[in-house]
This record gives sequence, structure tokens and C-alpha cells, in this order.
Amino acid sequence: MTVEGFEGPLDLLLELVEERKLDILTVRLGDLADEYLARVRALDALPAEEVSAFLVVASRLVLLKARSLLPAIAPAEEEDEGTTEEELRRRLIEYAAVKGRATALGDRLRAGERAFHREGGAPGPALPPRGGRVDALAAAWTKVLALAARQTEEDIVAPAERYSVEQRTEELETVMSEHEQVTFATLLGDRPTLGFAIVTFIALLDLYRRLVIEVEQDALFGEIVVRRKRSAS
Amino acid sequence: MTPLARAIEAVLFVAEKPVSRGELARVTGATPKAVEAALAEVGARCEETGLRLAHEGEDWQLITAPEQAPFVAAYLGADRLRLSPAALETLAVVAYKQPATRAEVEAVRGVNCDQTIYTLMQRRLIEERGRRETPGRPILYGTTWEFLECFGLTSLEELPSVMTPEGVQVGRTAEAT
Amino acid sequence: MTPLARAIEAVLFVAEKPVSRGELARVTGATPKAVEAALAEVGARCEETGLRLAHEGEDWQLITAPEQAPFVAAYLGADRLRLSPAALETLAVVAYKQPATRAEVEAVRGVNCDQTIYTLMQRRLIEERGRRETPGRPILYGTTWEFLECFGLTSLEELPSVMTPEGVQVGRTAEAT
Repeated sequence: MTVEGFEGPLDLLLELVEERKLDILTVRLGDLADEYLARVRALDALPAEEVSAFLVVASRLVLLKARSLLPAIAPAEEEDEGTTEEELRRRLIEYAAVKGRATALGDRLRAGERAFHREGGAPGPALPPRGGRVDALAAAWTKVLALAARQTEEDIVAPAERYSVEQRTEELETVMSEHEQVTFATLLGDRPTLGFAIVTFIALLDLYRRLVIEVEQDALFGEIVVRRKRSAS
Repeated sequence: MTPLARAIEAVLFVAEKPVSRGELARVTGATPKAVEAALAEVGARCEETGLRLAHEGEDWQLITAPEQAPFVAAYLGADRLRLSPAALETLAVVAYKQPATRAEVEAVRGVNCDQTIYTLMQRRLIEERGRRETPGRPILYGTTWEFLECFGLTSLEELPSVMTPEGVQVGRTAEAT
Repeated sequence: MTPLARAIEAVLFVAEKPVSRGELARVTGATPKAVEAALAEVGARCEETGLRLAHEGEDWQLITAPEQAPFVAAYLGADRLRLSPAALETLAVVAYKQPATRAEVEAVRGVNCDQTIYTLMQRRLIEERGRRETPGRPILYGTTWEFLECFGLTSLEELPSVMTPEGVQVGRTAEAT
């Protein structure tokens, strides 16, 4: 939702006030109409629904400016809620508070000072679990499905399988006991993740260090051939 | 520590989820009033240790102290939580105004909050809290235990208070309507 | 308490299994000797509380004090399936999609499931079911017969079918890939 550094129409207005070091409590918001419009115009490539949110605020500002220039047209007899300067100011102040809180929460996250709970469980011999409620299980599944259904493309960060070097070393040892020689590419498989490739590489180094294998590479960036060492016990 | 405080500490230690004051009274055979005093004792003792006593309303849980996070994360291999500024804004509105509907969050932020609310739900930072009994019966959202945990808070009262443009320090309670 | 003793207490608190002195030294960045002194401090401190520091050789664990057993038993009670909401969600995904890898469970839940999978294994609700023959050969998980007994099911086909967000009734078999 971030648009050119702004979180939304109120954020843009707040930014203008702060840039000019104006007092949010007393600034004549109508005076900011021209600058606001200029900024909105500069925001190209906005999705239509977001443009409208910016235009709503822009039109309020223009209206406020018009009223200050032509006092005769103000006040309208039946003001729409949200069209008065005070209403807009109230929203801006509220938004400023929210932004401050969001910043404070973000600071806490960055500080990394989070708490952890204990998953629980009595020490000592574990008794087989009893008393599970199947409806609670089904409800949990329904909740997960409902959340998963909302996943958009960008949400799907395929969580990489985590590999341990130890486990991978064992696997490679098995492979090398079965094959005289293999290429590094074969060990990586079709579509290796970066993590998998790194762990495989470290495991190979370990085997090399322990004199289980020999490694050959004819050219820079060439195929790496892994060969079982003859003297390997 | 009093015997009751010790018993309560042991029960909270084995519990895998927050335990209500009533449940603590039931399993220890003490009065809710005595439980309250004992909880205060457990909480005070924790202050000198690597643990904290957290609560949301009447539900209590032992957690690790926020400053121990680096060590515990190193042990658990836990990932660092990251949120976009937009998601943090939505979370700030929900946390300080809860329970809040999506429309209320959007009114404050001035933008559509569908996606950020979904992100926060998926991260289990907010959850549904029933519906507001107004036309359309909109869903109400509130923060979760995970939220308190991720931000190292022992209760909602600890939410950072922020200076408003009017120069007033406001925390959550001042904001509650 | 010294900072190191606090850090060690916090790590032992979240650990569900004994932690070796070496591991404690690694996650706290302290020397094994310093860890030993800090463990003595944690142990001495626990004496006044409802917890105890137990060890077997070089492996250390926080447990509840023996005299608190009646209260702990009263809490754990007849309902012995003590799972956090997060662990229950992970169990639901494994139950309905099994066999599933951790990455698959995480893709559906959208959050890291390391801890909850470990908890469910400890509780013998899920178990390893070989490996998927893809790069990395990830471990496959499925539910145990203890799971069936715990939930009063005679077979996995008895898992209630649920309505997907698209409004389709799905049982376990329909969901299996």
C-alpha cells in the first residue's frame, strides 16, 4: 500500500505539514491545497481505488481553500460530516497519533526484545494424550484453510526446508558408497534452493577434509566432479 | 515465596496456554483473592529473573523476559518478525482501539486495510473477536497473546504511550472508549 | 541474579528437553565454566520457588518441584491433551494433509512451525513417515495411533469434513494430494 513513500492520503497531508514545520493544531489546511494537488498529480501509476482516496482529501482541501477565499460561500447550511476544517484536522491529529504508535511498535520489533512462552508439558514420563476434541481440530483446520485461501501470490514465501549439514553429510556418504563418481550438479538435483546448495557444499567440504572424496574442477565455473577416494575406509 | 505462590508458579510452568485466575483457584483450592495476591508475588519474584508474568485480562502466563530474546532465539532458531509500515499502522490502530472493525481502522488510516488485516491475521497478531451488533454486523478485531509476545509486552497496559499532537501522553487505557 | 544466570533460566524455560552445558554456552556466548557457575545460581534460586533445576550428567532441565505434583496433576487433570492453539493448528494440517513435510505445513499455515512440530512429536501425536524423494529428502509427518485414540477416532476417515472457503465439503481423503 506504500505509494511513493506515503502510506495514504492522510500521511501525505501530514508529511506536508511536517515538512513546512507547521503546527498541526493551527495550520490553515486550505492553504495546503495547491501543494497537495501537485503532489498527488506527481504520483503516477496509482491504482484507481487509491487515487480516489487521495482525491477525496484533495477535494476537501480545495473546498476549504475556496471557503477561505470566498467567505460568502461558507458555511453551507447542511455541512456533510467530514467537510469542515475541524473535522479534517481531527482526523489528521488522530492519524498522527497512530503513526507515532506504529513507529513505537516498529522500534520495539527492531529492538528484537520479544518474549517466548513455553509450549508446556509436565516433566517426567509423558502420559499418552487423551481428551482431544475433534470439533476443535476441525475448527483449527477450517481457520487455517480460510487464512490460506486469502494468500496472494506475493504472500507465498515458500518456506525453505532447513537442512542440517550433518544430515546432508550422511546422505552424501551413502551416495558416494554407491557411486564411484558423481557431479555436483547431480547432487543438487533439479531445482535446488540456495540453502540446500550451501549445505550440500559444506557437507562436501567436510567429506573432502576427512579424505572420503576427491573433488575435481577442470575450468573455472566448470562442472565439479566428486570422486570416491580409493583409500577411503 | 508462600506455598500458594510456589504452587501457582509450578502450574503456570507446565501450562501450554494462559491460565485463568478461576482455574488457578480451582486447582490450588485457594480463593480467587488469595490467588491474586500469590500472582502478584510470582510476578514480583520474576522481576529479578529471566522470566516475566504476563496477563491479558484474567488470563496469566509465564514468559521469558524481553531482554533475554537474543539467547532464547539463538536456542530456538527463531526467525525475526518483520512488518511493513502499513501493517504496523493497522496493528497500532487495532492494538490501541480494540476491539475495532475494519471500517474503523480504515477511517483512521484513510486507506483500504483489507490486505494488512489479512497479513496480521496470518501472523496471528490479531484475531476475530465476535461482531459488532450494528447493521452489517461487522467483524471485530483484537490483538492476541502472540502480539504481546512478539512485542515483549506483559500486558496491554504496557503498550508504549505516545505524545499526541496536543502534547498529551496517551497509552491504551486513555484511549479506550 | 547475574545476567548470565537470567539468560540461562530463560533458555531452560522454553526448552522442552534437557539442554547440555555446551549448548547453553553456545547460545549465551559464555564459557562452559561461567555456565556452570550460572547454573549453580539458577539452581539455588529455584530452591525458594515452585521449580527445580534438574540435571543428568551435563544435561540440564527446569522441572516443577516434587511437592507441587498434586497441583500440577490437578491442572493437567483428566484432559491430558494440552496443546497451544498454534500446536492444534499444526496438528490439524498434518492430520488432514498427511503425509506432509514441514515446509508444506508452513506453506499452509503461513508461519514457522518448528516448535509446534517438535511439541506434537513429543506428545506422540505425530510421527515421521519416511522422506519425500525430492531434493533434500524432507521428512514426512503423519498422525499416530495415539492421535486416533486421543480424539476418539477409529480411523482417519472419521475426521470431520469441513467447508472450504470456496464452500466445498472436504474430508481428509478429498484433500490428500
